Amino acid sequence: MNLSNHIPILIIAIPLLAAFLVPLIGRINKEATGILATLALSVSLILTIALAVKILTVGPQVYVFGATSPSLTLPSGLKFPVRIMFQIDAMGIFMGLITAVVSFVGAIYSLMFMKQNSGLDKYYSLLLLLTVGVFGMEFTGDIFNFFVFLEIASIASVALISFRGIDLGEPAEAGFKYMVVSSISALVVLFAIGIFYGQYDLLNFAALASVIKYSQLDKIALGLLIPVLAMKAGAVPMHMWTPDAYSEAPAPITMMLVAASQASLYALFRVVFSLYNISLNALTVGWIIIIFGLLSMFIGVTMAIIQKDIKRLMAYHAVSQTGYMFLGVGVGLAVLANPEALKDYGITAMEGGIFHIMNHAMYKGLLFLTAGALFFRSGTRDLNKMGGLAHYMKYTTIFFIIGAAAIAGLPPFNGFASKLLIYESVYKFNPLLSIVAMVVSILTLASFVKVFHSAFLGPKLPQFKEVKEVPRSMVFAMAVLSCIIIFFGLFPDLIVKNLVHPAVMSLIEQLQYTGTVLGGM
Amino acid sequence: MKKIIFGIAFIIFFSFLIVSAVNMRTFGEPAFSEMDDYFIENAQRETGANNVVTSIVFDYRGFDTLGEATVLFTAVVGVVALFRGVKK
Amino acid sequence: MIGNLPYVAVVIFIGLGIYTLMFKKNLIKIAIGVVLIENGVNLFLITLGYRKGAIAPIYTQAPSGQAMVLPTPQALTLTSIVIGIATTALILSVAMMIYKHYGTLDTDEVRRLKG
Amino acid sequence: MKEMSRIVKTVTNFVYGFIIIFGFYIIAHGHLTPGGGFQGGAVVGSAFALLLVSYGSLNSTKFLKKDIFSLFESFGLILFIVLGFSGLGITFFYNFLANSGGWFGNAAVIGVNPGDMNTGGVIPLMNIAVGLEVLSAFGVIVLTMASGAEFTKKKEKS
Repeated sequence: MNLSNHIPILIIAIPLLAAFLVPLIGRINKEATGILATLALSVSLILTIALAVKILTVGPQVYVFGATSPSLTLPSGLKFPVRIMFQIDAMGIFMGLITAVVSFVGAIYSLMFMKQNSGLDKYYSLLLLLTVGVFGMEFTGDIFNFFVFLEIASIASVALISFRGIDLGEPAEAGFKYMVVSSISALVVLFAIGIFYGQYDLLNFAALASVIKYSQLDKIALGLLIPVLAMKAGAVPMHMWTPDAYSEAPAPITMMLVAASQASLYALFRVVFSLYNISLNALTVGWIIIIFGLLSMFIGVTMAIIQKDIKRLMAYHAVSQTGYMFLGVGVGLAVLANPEALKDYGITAMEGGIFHIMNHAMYKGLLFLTAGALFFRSGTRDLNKMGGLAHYMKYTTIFFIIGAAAIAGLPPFNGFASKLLIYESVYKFNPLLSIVAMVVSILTLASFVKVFHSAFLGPKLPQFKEVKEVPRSMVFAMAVLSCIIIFFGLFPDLIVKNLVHPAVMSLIEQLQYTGTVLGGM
Repeated sequence: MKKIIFGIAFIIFFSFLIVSAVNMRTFGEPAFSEMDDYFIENAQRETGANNVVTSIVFDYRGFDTLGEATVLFTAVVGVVALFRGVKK
Repeated sequence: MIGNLPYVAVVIFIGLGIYTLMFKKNLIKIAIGVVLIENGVNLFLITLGYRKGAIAPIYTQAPSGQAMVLPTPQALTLTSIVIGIATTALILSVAMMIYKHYGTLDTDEVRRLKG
Repeated sequence: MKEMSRIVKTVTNFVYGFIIIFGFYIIAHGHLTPGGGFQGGAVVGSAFALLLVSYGSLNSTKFLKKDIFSLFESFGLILFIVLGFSGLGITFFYNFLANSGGWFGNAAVIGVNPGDMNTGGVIPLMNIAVGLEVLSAFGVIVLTMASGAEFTKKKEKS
């Protein structure tokens, strides 16, 4: 038994087994559940890094469940796969790395942050299940399996969003909204799966991609998939759930929710690039995605400026930053059918968009964690009631400055690296888009200066006399993310060349994707 | 205002569905069925179970079933977590 | 068109569900809307698997030599039904929680979160 | 929930055993006849729901214990995933018992046959694991929501 062939499934199966064990352990010792969850997630982080090294050196990996060998995609001379498989290429593992880091940091942060709450065993079980769901969405090569993992992720996130619903009404309300939104999107995805199945009798992404004809029904399936996946990713005008869910969930869960909505974004890109690729009308669909991006960027940031609740403000910024990813990748899609323009600026735009996914997960996670730290010590999320907290919480202040500088796109932090790629390349496509992106960036900076001023600066307030720095494990969690942000900001070329560029190429080259499963490169 | 937007969205969505229903292949005559024919012919030999649906659920697509059991488990944990303050 | 009547029925099912979601104000009615869509989609999947005059894909004491309906949609529908049960259980629990805190199920009154 | 009239309780007493046995029959014969773990588990779960409705949520907690259900649920799930893991010598979820001649390892007669219980490899075992999980999951959901409804009502009065 060679375990290195089984890494893809172990990444998912170990947290899953831990999630099943946590309620049993919780009967004996409540404290042990958090440690078990952290251990399981750290194992899966190590395995993900190992798999990333393998994929980036050897090439895409497949893992077929229940076959006689993990890489046997086509049994006995068939032209199509019959079993479920994981198909992980550079893009999939790129998203997987984000999920692994974010979930590990979230678990460490939760150890102290959630200590006062009841029902900890359920909390950690749900956290592990959410991680499993997001991993599954990113790794799977089977369209129905994707639906199943989408449901795991959304049900776990609903339960986590309304986790504090036992004492308060708002978390339950946000949970209900998110549940309705995610059930609709999951069911519409299932309807689209039915359309594909009815036409081609296939359920595998790669096999579907090789036969898809862009008939009328395929157009309808695309027209159903793009809006619902964009809705799950939190794009304007379907963003109504985002601020509620992000602001009412506990801070580590908000960070995981960002990763979960990025998994939907990944699925959208996967559908557009790997499933349809050149067969669709790239210019039209590209512009649709660009318009989603523009609306998200602009409306997100303008709504953010008027907020008084710190987590709601950051949630609107999350919507706004999602717009950058849509913009970058949309420009890449719009010129997909035009090889010269693609080579000239399309690939760079996509690199910017994809790189921004990872950067966004890191700095937005850090910002939500600092907001959680403020809430943990001061007991309020209202910016008007805060003030002078920099006197008491030095580390949190430093981490907040790092996060805010990164989101506003100031050098030398990672937000600058990806935003610069987007500005440069989008300018060649359409100067107006680039100018809007820059204006949004300036507004973001203004908004965060306001937050910094009202929460951290000012005289010492008497009601915060008891406030002190957050516990060490929370500082450690935030420090990990800060280090990643600074590292990415200092060496962006290294990351772009080794991680982002292969991911972009694996999206663009459809033949490579289908060839991994069907052979015959 | 909100009702008008919702109405437009509803009409667009519903027309999508109607068009897809009309364009779908005729009921009862699957155009392609290679994958399912493979299951019908080989399921008994490969898994030994007489019930082809069960052999798909637990063997060919067994991982889906694990996911499905996980969804149910998630829902149970979620419901219990929501009502966790309630003494029986 | 007449051959596609089952699909049209499915679409009307889903359309009713979407209508309920969009224009009804009661949380329980919204939950019913979700269940309606879910049942419509399940019906759609199972409709796709039908083959005229065929029997269920089970070999135990089956009449010999008959064609069998496609088994995959049945497996998918089974999965999707169980997922639907999980969704419904959670959505109703959250609605109960909202009722506990606000004392109402009307969406217009349950709106602390806005802006 | 209040308990219902004596007629309902008498009929429930008479019927629930049959429902549970029928559910277990469906689980055990999942690889031969229509049904399987999920369907059988749902049937058994409906028997619990019947008991709950007819005896009321306060009385029925005397014989339906949430703790035992959740224990069984974890047990069923762990059995299921361990069955998946034990195929790991070849692949995850590999049906390592099918056609091996051992437990449930008889090769099926190809084509129409009367059915042999001892076939299917890990499928019957997985049916049992999933059946256990589903029936206890139903029990937990129904009991928790019933007690939650009680709680909601009390809150409203005060």
